[in-house]
Amino acid sequence: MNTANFGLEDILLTSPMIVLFLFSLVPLTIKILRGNVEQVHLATVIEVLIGLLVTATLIVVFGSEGQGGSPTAFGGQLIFDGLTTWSSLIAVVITGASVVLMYENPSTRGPQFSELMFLTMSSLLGALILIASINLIGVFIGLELMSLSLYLMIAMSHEQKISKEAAIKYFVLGSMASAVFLYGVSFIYGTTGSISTVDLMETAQPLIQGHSNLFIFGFALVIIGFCFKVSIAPFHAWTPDVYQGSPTPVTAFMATAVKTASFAAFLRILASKGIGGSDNLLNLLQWLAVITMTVGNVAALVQNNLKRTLAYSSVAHSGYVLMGVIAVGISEGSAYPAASVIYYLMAYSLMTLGAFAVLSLIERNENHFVQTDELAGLAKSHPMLALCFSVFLFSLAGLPPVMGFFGKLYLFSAAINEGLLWMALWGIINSVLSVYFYLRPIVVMYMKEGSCTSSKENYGTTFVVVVLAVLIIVLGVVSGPIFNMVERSLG
Amino acid sequence: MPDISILTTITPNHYLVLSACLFMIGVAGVLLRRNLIVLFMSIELMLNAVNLSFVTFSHSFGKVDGQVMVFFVMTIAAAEAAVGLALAVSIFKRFKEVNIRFFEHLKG
Amino acid sequence: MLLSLLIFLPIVLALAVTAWPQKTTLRYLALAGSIIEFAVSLVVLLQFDKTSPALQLVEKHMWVERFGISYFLGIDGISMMLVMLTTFLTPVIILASWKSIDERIKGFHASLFVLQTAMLGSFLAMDAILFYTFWELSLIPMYFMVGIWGGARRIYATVKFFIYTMSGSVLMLLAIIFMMRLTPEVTGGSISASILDFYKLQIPFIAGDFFTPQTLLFFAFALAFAIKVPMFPLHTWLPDAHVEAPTPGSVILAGVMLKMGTYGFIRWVIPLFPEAAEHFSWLFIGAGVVGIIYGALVAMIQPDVKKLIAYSSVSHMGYIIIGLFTMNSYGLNGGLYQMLNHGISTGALFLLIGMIYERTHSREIAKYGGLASALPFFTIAFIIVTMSSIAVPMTNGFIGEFLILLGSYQYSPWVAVFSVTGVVLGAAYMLWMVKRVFFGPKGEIVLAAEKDSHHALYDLSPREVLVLVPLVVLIFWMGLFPNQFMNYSKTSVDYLIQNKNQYMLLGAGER
Amino acid sequence: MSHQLLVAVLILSPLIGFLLNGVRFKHTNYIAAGAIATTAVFISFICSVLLFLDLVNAPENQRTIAVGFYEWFSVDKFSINAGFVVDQISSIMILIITGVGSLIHLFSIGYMHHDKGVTKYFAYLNLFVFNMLLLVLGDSLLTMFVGWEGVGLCSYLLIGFWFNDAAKAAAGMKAFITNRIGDAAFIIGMFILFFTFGTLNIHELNALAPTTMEASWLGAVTLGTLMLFIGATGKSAQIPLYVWLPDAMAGPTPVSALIHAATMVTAGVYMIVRLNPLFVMAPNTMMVIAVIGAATAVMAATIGLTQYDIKKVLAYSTVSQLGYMFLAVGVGAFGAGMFHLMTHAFFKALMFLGSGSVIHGMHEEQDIRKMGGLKKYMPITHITFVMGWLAIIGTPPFSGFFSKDEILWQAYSSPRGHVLLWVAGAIGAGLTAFYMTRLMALTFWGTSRVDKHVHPHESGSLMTIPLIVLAVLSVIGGWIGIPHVIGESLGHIPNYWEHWLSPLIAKMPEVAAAGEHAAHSAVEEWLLMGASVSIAGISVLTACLMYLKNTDAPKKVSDAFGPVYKAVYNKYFVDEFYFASLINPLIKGSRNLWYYVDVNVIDKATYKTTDLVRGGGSFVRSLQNGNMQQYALYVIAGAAITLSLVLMR
Repeated sequence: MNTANFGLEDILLTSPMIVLFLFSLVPLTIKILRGNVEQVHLATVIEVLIGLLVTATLIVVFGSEGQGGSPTAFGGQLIFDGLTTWSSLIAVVITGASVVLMYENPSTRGPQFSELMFLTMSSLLGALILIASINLIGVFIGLELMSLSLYLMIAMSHEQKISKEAAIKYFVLGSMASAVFLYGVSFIYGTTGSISTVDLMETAQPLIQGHSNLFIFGFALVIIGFCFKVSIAPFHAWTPDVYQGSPTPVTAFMATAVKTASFAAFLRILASKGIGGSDNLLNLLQWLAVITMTVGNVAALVQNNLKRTLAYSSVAHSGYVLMGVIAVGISEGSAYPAASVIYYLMAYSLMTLGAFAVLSLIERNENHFVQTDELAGLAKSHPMLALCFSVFLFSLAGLPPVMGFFGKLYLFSAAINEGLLWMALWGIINSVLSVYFYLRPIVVMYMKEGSCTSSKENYGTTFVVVVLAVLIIVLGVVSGPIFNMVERSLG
Repeated sequence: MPDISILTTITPNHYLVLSACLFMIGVAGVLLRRNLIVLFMSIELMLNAVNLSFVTFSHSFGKVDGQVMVFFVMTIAAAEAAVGLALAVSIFKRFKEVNIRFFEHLKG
Repeated sequence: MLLSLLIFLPIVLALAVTAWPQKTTLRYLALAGSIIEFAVSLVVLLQFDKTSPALQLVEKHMWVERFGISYFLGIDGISMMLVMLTTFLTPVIILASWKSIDERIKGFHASLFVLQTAMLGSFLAMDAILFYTFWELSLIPMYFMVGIWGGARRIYATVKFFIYTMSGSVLMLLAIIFMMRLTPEVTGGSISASILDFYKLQIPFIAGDFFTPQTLLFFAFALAFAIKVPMFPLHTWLPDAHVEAPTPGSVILAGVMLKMGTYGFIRWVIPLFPEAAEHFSWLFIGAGVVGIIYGALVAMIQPDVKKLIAYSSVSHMGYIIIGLFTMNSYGLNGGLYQMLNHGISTGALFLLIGMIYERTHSREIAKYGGLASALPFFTIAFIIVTMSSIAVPMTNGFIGEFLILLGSYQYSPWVAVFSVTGVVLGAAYMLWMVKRVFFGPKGEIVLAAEKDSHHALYDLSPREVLVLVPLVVLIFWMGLFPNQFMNYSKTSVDYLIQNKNQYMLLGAGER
Repeated sequence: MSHQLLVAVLILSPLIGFLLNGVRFKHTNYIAAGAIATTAVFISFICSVLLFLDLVNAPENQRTIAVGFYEWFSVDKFSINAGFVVDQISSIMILIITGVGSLIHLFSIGYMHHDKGVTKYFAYLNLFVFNMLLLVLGDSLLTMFVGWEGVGLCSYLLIGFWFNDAAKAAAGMKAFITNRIGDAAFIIGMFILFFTFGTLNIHELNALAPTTMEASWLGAVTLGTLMLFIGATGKSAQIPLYVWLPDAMAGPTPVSALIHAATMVTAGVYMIVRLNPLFVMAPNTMMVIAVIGAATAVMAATIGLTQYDIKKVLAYSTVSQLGYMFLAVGVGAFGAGMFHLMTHAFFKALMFLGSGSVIHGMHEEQDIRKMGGLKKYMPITHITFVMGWLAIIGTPPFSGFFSKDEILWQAYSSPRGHVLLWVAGAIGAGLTAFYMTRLMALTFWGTSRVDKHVHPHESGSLMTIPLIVLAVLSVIGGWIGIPHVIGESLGHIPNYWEHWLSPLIAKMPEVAAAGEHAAHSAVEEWLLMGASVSIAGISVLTACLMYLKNTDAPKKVSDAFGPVYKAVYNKYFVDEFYFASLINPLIKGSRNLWYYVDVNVIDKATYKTTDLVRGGGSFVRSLQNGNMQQYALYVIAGAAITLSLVLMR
């Protein structure tokens, strides 16, 4: 918090956010100028996509190459390092795909589409701020911007009953978690006199080693706040309900872009030097990760609602990612485990989004909740769709040679590298558990007779599904260069 | 004679304890009350507890940045309240009900 | 490039059959393709130098540089014959499925070809991750094959198959990752997943302490392979999978997929953890012996022909396990040979059962009887294959079983004494089944077929003869001139045994 | 012709016959099938004769023709050639196999002409000859084992030839599986020898045989030979594995003649004779062999007394005679064993074919209670059968006399012999004479009990010619091995047989030590000879009295011995015992095994694990009850636990 002395460089660095903000106003503005009359949805979507494209381009152009330190903007409020670049990129790309889903899903298209688009983009903006912030209050602002937009996005569903319930649950619990988080921040401030994570890195070590209870208390609360956001058990209870109640494209967005952003910020906090000194904290996190994987997988095992299954699967994957995050923490922020976390997030986002996209295609109307058994016959009526869905599911289950496998490979190998063999073992056992429920939709699709169909006109979503499937295979097979790029930019 | 300075002199610790109490009251409210509006109020209470704590620390450090944070928090709390109330209104309009026990359809 | 061609030609074929517009000619395309694939493998066979134990036709390209994962293929005596077996069985299977698979034929052939790629890949991959990739990839098409074209309880069977196999292999993945982490010690700093670097590791073995790296890694690998083999008591997925699988699925499962497990033992477990393998050989040999006897006894009382054969597989695979873990020249050579034998004879048995199932839609032994008078040619084929399966001399089965028993005698006479009971029990369950199915008065099914002209029992069609003749020829060829086949593997196996404790597979032209 | 070619033709000729008939197995032209098959075996016979003559003409110490074709398989130190050896012992065997085989093939043409599967039948028969030749010619135990199993297979196929009859198919299966038990032991025996001597080549093994006797029961040679002998008990139907042979009579009668009398069942004896230098050094094994042989001889003979099926009587007779052969080799009289093998091949093949002729003439009737007085319908069959009868009961100078007497004498006089063995042998001889006479009396002599609808007739010349040839052989076959005592008294007739075999027969160390002439005198030999002949004579007379004159007597005797008779009649309930003690428990046990291990333990463990996981899932679901305050409670409780754990040092 030195003198507010910023110039063009700051503007350039933050240009993705600024541009995104400006673009987010476009659909709303047009709607207002048209006298509160919705314009053609396609036009809105195209505007949004252009905005996202520009944002993505700017992220790439002004993003960090990783060499020679990471630039910060606005007096050290926002940092633009490899982590920011990659996580932002994933979030933006995922949002683009989610927007296409929203355009075609029955529960999201309709008279309030422009508003939805605005909210989506603000949420993304929040995510970008969350990712880039190295100031806890910045993190909080990003988090809230992201979450508040989401609450509304959920509540705006055309499905009237359970989406409202989901929104209210998410809102109450989310706000409470924000308060907890903030309470933690206040204690960190109280013990270190600063809320910058850069300062935190410097000051944390002596405090933790000196067993400063207040600091640890605050720090733990901050971590709990994050755990809530990324749905780590036992703070995950909202996840299945909210994911199920939200319109599928919004769920997809929530489960991928939002989670990626939250994890990126989580990573930044935990990567602080000196966390490694706190055995208690890291041990506890390990347990949380293991519990999360297990809870997510066993609960998914007994689900029949496809969306809920995927929600629990998302919980389980949080556990895997947390394992990587812990590895980052132990290694005190070295690039390799961080890169494996990023790669895993990338893989996870693509395959989860893909799965939700398929789900979105199958939903007939906003009140239709797809049960796994309903998929019967999909392989006959839509072989390509079934094949792509299988790719997503196999990838989620971690079968080679697709992204999910390499993600797990890198993640586990990072964990083993940091001596977390037992966690890797748990992860492995869990991935066997998960195979069972990931296989179930495939069983139903291919091996049971039925008449499942999808609406044919959803070209955009279909396109997204196919592209994602191809990406998952290609980025899996050529995962080496990708991983190298990520690691280089982080190191 | 017992030392009653603890009762007579108000130190930052007192504020912190008060803040913790407020926070816990907020938590208790969230956990126990059924009315949505009361729930919102409890959350606001928690945020205000945070604010109190920020101010206390800020004061004891003799810096203003903590107090600046309070402004941020207040702003966001306001936004949150707005969103929350909007949700509550829309729900009430549809269901004529703000008891949260009404919302238990999503489970399992 | 030859090995890459060998591996990826089936994938190309899979895409080709998927894209092929005409359903009627699709089978011809698939058949032609698989025969070309077989020809390619023959070229590999011709180029293979059987006098050298070195890795041949090596291809190595970096794949994931950061982790030292490479696209590393090579072939040596241990894998040569298994590759041939795979490419040989595929056209046979395509021909055999000509009539029996009549829905989703595109998907079927595509799965078959993907499966072929995966199996060949597992035999040829010399990089741990690449191997694991192919290994797991092989599950997927098999999963579909059983699940889509299988019998009544196919879903239960296929899920059981998948979960069982997967649970074993994930531990192997963990072990692979762990070993990769150790490789910088031997490569001079960079991490590597190449099997050659794994061989160099020579993780020290500490007897008596279970929780030591070699022992744990050994069990992690061994469990994966033992489930795949399957070794008693991890075998229960096999009967279910076999019974529910369609004929081609059973053939490929028994013929090649089970061999992936035993191959894994030879390629990975024994050379990587020689001391642990030796130290715990009693465990595996014991399981093998129990497997032989248990499999045979349980096979004897099965009411379903296919299940009987499936349990006989458990018994036969017990022999192979024993052969491998005697870790002497006889046992290993015999085990390797028995892999081929089992692939051919059990494969042929499943084909035959599939043929009879096509005619009668029943596999219940009690309903048969007197089939020999209705289907003489079929009976002859069946009896020939039975003889191979129960290891009558001059058929292939004898050579393998004899060598394994010889090796087991060298390991310990008692092992030989116990496992030789399998020779008797094997004859008992097979001949009893043959008696009940083919001999005796005409059973329910034959009588029904005689009354109903629509479901008349007809003897082998020319196509079926074409399916069976190569197998029968091989049965005798391999039984009468085993040296012609064994010479391909002998050098490599002997080299492995002699250098067991510091095994270094030399890569000819290694880059 | 080079020996290699000759041996190749010898072996391959039946194989080619098999293939020629095999590919056209559905044809019913019995002439063509029979011609192909018989020619094939006859070509082999000619080759055998040529080889034999070559051997005879060769100098005495070079009477071995070894030919190798290719290396069959080799691993490490283990290497087996497809190599064959024709020497003094195997040349005799190939002559018997191809010679008697040709005759039986010829007979079969007539016997099987009405059968639809005649081509298949001849194919199997040729295949059998091929395998039998492999067995006797193989130069190593493993090549011998190939034939050994091969003949078992053919036996299986031929016993179950009429497979539509479940009992016949079962008999084939029983034969194969029982044989397999022996084969398993044979394999172990091979291993023991291989790891002791490093080779399985018979000549090398014999050369490597230890020079001192092995006293221990657990010595390698003793164990190895014992295991091989167990193999032999399977193939040669000795206690305890003899049970398959009587059932094997389910096959066509010529098959019984060829396989179950003349050739295959003697393979065990042949094997022991081949390896005699090894067996000699294992006195314990020898003792076991002799005892088992004697016991089998007596026991089978007692069962033979009571049977009514003409083939069953002959079958038990075969078991009994095989017992004699084992008795012979057990006491070290390898030459005598081989001699009896040959003469038995002649007269037992003759009797089986004769019984075949009877069965044929009686339209598939096998029960001798429904025969009687057949001699007037079937004169040639009768005459030839009488020759066989005389031979088997040991009437001088029929062939059986010489061989059996040699065995009895050796059982008594050999250093490994014992007077009890002689007694057993003599009892067996008496029983043999009795039941064979009974068979003759009930079948050919006495009054006819033939069913009115059956019109017995003499068989055609295709069947009678082999009978006549075999009858002649049964008469004169013994003259090449006349014992010294008789030979001396008849004017220095040498014992050609002993002389021929002697280079390959190892001397027992005791004999070698005691010098050429043992302590036994010629008087003793004459006495014993007289004793055995008189025992046989008395038995014949008794039998004649009982079955021709006083036809009530058999009934009275059997009533008098009630339970004993019943036990004997039911073959001592051995089959029942095997079923009750072994086979049924095995099947039942397997069922339980499957049920308890696979279904109830392994699978159940899997299910329980899944249930556990599912239970966990249901538990998690029950926590997820939809009440957001509860969720908030989880968060707070989680936070509380987290904080307390983190803050705890």
